[in-house]
Amino acid sequence: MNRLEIENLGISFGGIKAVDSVSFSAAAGEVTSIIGPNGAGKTTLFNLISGVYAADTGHVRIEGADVTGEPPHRLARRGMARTFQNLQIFPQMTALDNVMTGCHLRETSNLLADLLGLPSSLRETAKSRGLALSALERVGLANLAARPASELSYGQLKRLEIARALVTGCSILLLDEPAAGCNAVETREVDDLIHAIADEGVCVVLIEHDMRMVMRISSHIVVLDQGSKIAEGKPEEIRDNERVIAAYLGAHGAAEARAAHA
Amino acid sequence: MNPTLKALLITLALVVAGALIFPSSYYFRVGSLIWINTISVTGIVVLLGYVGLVSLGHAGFFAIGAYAVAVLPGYGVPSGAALFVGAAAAGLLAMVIGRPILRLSGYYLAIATLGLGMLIWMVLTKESWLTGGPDGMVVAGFNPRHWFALVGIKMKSTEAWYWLTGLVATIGVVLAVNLGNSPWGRALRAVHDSDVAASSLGVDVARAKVVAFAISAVYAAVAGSLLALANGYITPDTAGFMHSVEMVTMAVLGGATTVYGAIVGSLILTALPQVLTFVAEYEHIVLGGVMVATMVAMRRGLVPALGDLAHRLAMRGRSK
Amino acid sequence: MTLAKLGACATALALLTAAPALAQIKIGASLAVTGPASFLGDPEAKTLRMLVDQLNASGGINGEEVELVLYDDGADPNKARTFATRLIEEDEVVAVIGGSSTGATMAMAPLFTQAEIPFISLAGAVVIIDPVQKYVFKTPHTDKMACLKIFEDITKRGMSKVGLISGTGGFGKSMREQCLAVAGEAGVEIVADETYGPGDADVTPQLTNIANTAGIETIVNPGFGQGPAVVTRNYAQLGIKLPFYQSHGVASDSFIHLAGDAAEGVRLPATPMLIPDQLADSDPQKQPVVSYIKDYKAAYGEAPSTFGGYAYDAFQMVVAAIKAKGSSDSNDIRDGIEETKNYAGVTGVYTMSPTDHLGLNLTAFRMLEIQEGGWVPVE
Amino acid sequence: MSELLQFVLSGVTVGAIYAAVALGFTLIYNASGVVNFAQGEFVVIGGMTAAALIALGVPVIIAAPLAVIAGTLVGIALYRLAIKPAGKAPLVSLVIITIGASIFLRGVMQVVFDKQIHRYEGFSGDDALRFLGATLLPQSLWIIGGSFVVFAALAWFIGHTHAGRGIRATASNRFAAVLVGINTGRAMNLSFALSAGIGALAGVLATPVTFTSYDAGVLMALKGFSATMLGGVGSPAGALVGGFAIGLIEAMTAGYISSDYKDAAAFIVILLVLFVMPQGLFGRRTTERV
Repeated sequence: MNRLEIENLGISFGGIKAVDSVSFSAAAGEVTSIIGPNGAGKTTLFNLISGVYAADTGHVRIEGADVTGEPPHRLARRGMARTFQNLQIFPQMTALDNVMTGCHLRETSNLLADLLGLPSSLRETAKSRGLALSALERVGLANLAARPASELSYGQLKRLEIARALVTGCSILLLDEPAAGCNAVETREVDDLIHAIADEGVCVVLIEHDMRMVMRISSHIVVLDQGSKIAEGKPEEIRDNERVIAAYLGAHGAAEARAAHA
Repeated sequence: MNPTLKALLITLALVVAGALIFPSSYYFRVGSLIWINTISVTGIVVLLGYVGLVSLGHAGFFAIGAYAVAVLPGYGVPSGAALFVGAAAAGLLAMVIGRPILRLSGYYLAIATLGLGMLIWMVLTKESWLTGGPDGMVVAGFNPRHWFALVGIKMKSTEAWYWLTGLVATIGVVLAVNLGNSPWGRALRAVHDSDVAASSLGVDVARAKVVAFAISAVYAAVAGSLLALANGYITPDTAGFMHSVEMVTMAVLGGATTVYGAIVGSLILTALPQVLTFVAEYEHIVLGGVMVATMVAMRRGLVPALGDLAHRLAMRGRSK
Repeated sequence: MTLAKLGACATALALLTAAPALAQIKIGASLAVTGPASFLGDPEAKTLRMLVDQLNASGGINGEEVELVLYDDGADPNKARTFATRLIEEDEVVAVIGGSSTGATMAMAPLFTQAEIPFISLAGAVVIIDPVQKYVFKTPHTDKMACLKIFEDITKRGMSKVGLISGTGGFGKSMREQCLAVAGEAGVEIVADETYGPGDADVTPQLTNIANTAGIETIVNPGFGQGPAVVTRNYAQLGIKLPFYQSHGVASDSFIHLAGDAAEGVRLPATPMLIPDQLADSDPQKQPVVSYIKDYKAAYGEAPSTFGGYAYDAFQMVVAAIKAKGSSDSNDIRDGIEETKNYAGVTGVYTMSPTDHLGLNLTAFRMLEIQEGGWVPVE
Repeated sequence: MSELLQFVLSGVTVGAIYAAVALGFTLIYNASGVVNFAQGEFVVIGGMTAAALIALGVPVIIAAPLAVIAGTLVGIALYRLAIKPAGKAPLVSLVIITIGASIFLRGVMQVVFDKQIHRYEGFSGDDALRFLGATLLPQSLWIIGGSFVVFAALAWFIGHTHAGRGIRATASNRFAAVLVGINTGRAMNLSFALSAGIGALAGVLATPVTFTSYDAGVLMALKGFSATMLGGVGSPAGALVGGFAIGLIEAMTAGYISSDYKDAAAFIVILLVLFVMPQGLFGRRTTERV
C-alpha cells in the first residue's frame, strides 16, 4: 500500500477538463515528480489532492483511507503539507512567525489560556519557536528569522514555505516549484534538502520545471499534458519516452533533455 | 520588552496621564468615552486586524451588551451580572450566526453583517414593551464611585467612570495582545494573510473566523454595557449602522493591525467632534474629509504609518 | 508619542472651549441641529440665537448680557450627555434649554438634577415630566394630549372606530402608544394599527389594509418628518374618503407644501402659531405669536415652525424667571420657572406648579383643518 | 385581488428606485472593484439640485439634465480626489473612504442647500392612475421606465461600445488592459461619471414620490447596497432583479404580514439567499487561484 494514492482524479472549469482522470501513487521515502508544460494541470492537480478544490471525479487515499473531499485542514491532520506555486506566505508576519504558524497542529493550549497569557500558552509558544528556528536553520534562513516576510526575496520565500510545511511534521509533502527563482547554488541546496526530507521517510510529491533537478532527484515521474497523464515511470524511462519528448518537451526541450542525459 | 508588559504599561500610563492632566469632570467624561470606544474597537482589531474580516454590524453586539444592563435589572439581575450575561449572549449569537455568515467574503460579508446589525436594531426599535422603543430606556443607577469608596478612595462619578473604563480597556488591550502572540493568535493572523495556506497547515479557517467574530462581539458587548451604565440611558441608535461604521473607522484610522491603533483611533474620533463644536455647521465636512484624507495618505492607519516614519528616521539617523 | 498627542489634544480642547469672560448670564442648549431630528433642532436653535440677540440689543436682563452656549447633539443621547457635562462643568451655565428628542432629554436630565440646574426640554414624551423631577421642565404638549385632542374631535363628529398609521421613529411610536393607552377613556376604538419607516416612499399597502378594515370611520397618523406627507399623498392616491387626522408633529406650512392638494381636509391639533391672523385680538397669545413670526421671518427669511415655538417659550420663561427673582442663581431660576403663572407664549398659556412642570392643558391645542392650502380653526 | 395588485404596484414603484440606485453601484464596482457607499449622495444631489432649480422657476425639462450633470461632476471629483489617490487600497479602506466621502458630501449639501425636506410636482402631474381597483402615480411609471432604460443602456454600453469594453477590460485586469492600449484612467473616470449620473437621474425621477433632504442618501445607499448584493455585485441584471425583489418583499410583508417588520423581512431574505448562494442571485462564481 502506497502512502498516497490518486485514482481517476478530475475536475472541469466551465466545460474544460483541467484535470482528466489522473491516477498515480507515491510511496514513502521517495520523490515523485509531476511534470508537464504550462497549463498541463499540475497545480490544479495539487489543489485537488490537498483539498483546495473539490474533485468532480475520482479518489484520493492516504494510507489506504479514502480522504476525497476532506477540507485542507483535515488533510493536514492526516499528515499532508504543501507549498504553493504562487507564494502563499503570511506577509505581515516575520519569517519566524510564518514558520511558527506551521506548528499549529502541535500546539495544545486553549483559547482562554491564550487570551490570559497563561503559562501553558507561553510554553507552547516557546516550544514552537524552538522548532521553527531549527526549521529555518535547515532551509538556510535562520539569519532572517526576525525580518518581516514581505522583505524576503522570491527564492527565500520558496524556502520559507518549505520550512513552514516541514514543522507540521508532515508525512506527505507536496512541493510546487520549490526551486523557482533560485540561482544554481540555491537550486542545488533545495535539491539536497528534498533528498534529505525523502530520506527521513516523507512521501514527497514535486512539481518542478527544472528538468535537471527532476531527473536527479525523482524516483518516479508522472507526465501531464492538457490535463491528462501521458506517461509515467522512472526518470530514465521518461527521458527516453518519445511521446513525452515529442508532445511535451518539443524541439527545444528535446535538446535540453539530451544535454541532461549526456 | 515582553509585549504583554509593554501593552499593560503603555495603556495604564495613558489612563493615569489622562487623570493627571484633565482639569474637569467634562474631560473625565470624554476620557471615559474614549476608553469605552477603545474596548469595542479593540474587538474590531481582533476581527479586522488579526483575521481580516470586515463587520458593518458590530453595533448590534454593542447594543446587546447595552440593553442587557438596561433590561435585566428589571427582572432582578444585578447590573454586574447583567454585563456578563450580555457579553455571553453576544458571544453566543456571534458563534451561531457566524458559521453561515463568515463563509461569505468581501462585500457579501459586509452586507450580511450589516443586515445582522440592522435586524438587532429593528428588534430594539419595535419591541418597545421590552426596550422602550426608539426613545430608549432608563438604565438603573450604577455608580462605580461606591466601589472606589469601599477601598477608601473618594471621587466624583465621572472620575470613577473614567478609572473603571480605563481599567477595563487596559484589560481588554492586554488580552488582545496576549492573543496576538499566542498559538491561536498566529492561526488567526495566518487566516488574515492567506486562508489557503493557513488551512494547509491545519488551521480550521471557518472555526478561526467564528472564534474571532465571537471574541470581538464580546468586546463590543462589554463596551456597550459600560456605556449604558455610564449614561444611565440608552436608545436603539447604539445598534445603528453609523455606529458600526464608526467602530470600524476608529480601528482603521488608528491602524487596525495593532491595539495601539484602537486607542489612537478612539481618541481622535471621540475627541474630534468635541473640538469641532465651534464649527458645528461644518462638522460633517471635516469629519468626512479626515476619514478620506487619512485613508488616502495612510492606508494602514496612523500608528503603523507613524511607526514606519519613526523607523525611517532612525535608519537615516544611523546612516549619517 | 501617544501621550504627547493626548496632552496636545487636551490642550486644544481647553483652548477651544474656554469662553470669553464677557457674558454675565450663560444659558446652555443642546439641540438636534443636524441628524434625523434636525427639523426640530434647526428652528429651535435659530429661535434661541434670535432671541438672545434681541435681548442683548435691548440691554439684556437686569442690565446683564446673556450668552448662549449651544451644542448640536444630533439627537444622540450619548453626545447629549457629554454636552450636558460640558455645559455644567466647562461653560458653567445657569439654565439649560433643550434636548430636541426624548432620548437626549432623558440622558441629560439626571446630570442637571444632580448639578441643580433648571432644564427645560423641548421634547414630546410624557415621561419627561411624569413623574415630576425638581429641575426638569418642558414646553411642548405631550403626545398624550395630542391623542386626547384628536379623539375629542372624533367623538364630537360622532365617530369612534379609528385606524392608526404611525411612523416608527420616536415621535410616532411614542404617540401611537399613548393613543392606544387613552383610546378607551376617550371613547374610541382602535380597529387598525399599521406603521411605516421614517424614509418610506410608499405606504399604500398599509393604507389599503386600513381602508379595508370593517367598520373603520377615520384614520389618525402620528408621525413627523416626511412620512406623514407621503401617507397623505398615498391616502389621496388611493382615493380614501374617510376623515383624516395628522398630529402636531407636522404642524407647519411645509407639510401643506409637501402634501399638496392631498392635504385638503386634513385635521390636526396645533398651536395658534399657524393661524396668527385668525386669532381674536383679545387672545392673549395673539401678540407673542405675531411678533415671533414677524421677527423670525425678518431674521431668517422663512416662517418659524411650531418646534421653534417650543424654544421661544422655554427661553422666555427662563428670562421671566431671572427678571422676577432678580437673580441668575440656578436655584432661583428654577423656583421662578416653577412659579410661572399665566405666561401667554406662542405654544399656549403656561401655569407651572410643583406638581406640573409642563403647565399646559388641552386648551393649548387648537383643532385646525387644511382648506385651500391654508389653516382654518374648526372650533 | 385589487389588494394584491396594489401591493405589487407599491413594491414595483419602490423597487424601481432601489434598482436605479443599485445600477449605479454596479457600474462603479465593475470598473474599479469599489462598492461606493457615497452612491446615495448622488441620488440626493440629483434630487436637491432639481428641487432647488425648480423652486427658482426653472422648467423641469432644463432642471433635470442640469441636476444629472451636477451629479456627474461630483462623481468625477470623487474619483479624482478620493478613489484614484487611494490606489489599490484594501476593501475596508475603500469602504471607509466612500463612507467618509458620503459624510463629507452630506455636510456640503447641508451648507449649500438646507435641512428642509423638498419635493416638486411629478412630471406628468400627481393625479393617480386607476385600474382594476388599484392605483399608481404617473411618476411611478417614469421611475420604472427610467430604471429599465438605464439598465438597457448600461448593458448595451458595457457590451457593445469601445468605451464600455474598456471599462470591462479595466475591471477584469487593469494591468492587462494597459498592455493592450486601453486608457484605464479614462475608463475609471467614465464609470464614476456615468454611475453618478445614473444616481442623480434616479434622484431626479424619484423625488416627487420619495421627497428628498440632505441626509436622505444614507437610506438610499443602504437599500441600493442591499439590492446590489442580493442580485450579485457587478451584474446589471442582478441589480435590477435585486431592486425589484426588495421593493416587492417590503410591500408584501407590509401588506400581508406586519408593516413593523417589513424592512427586517428584506434583510432576512438577503441573508438566507447569501447562505445558499454566497455570490448573490446573479453573481459570478469565482474559483480561487492558488
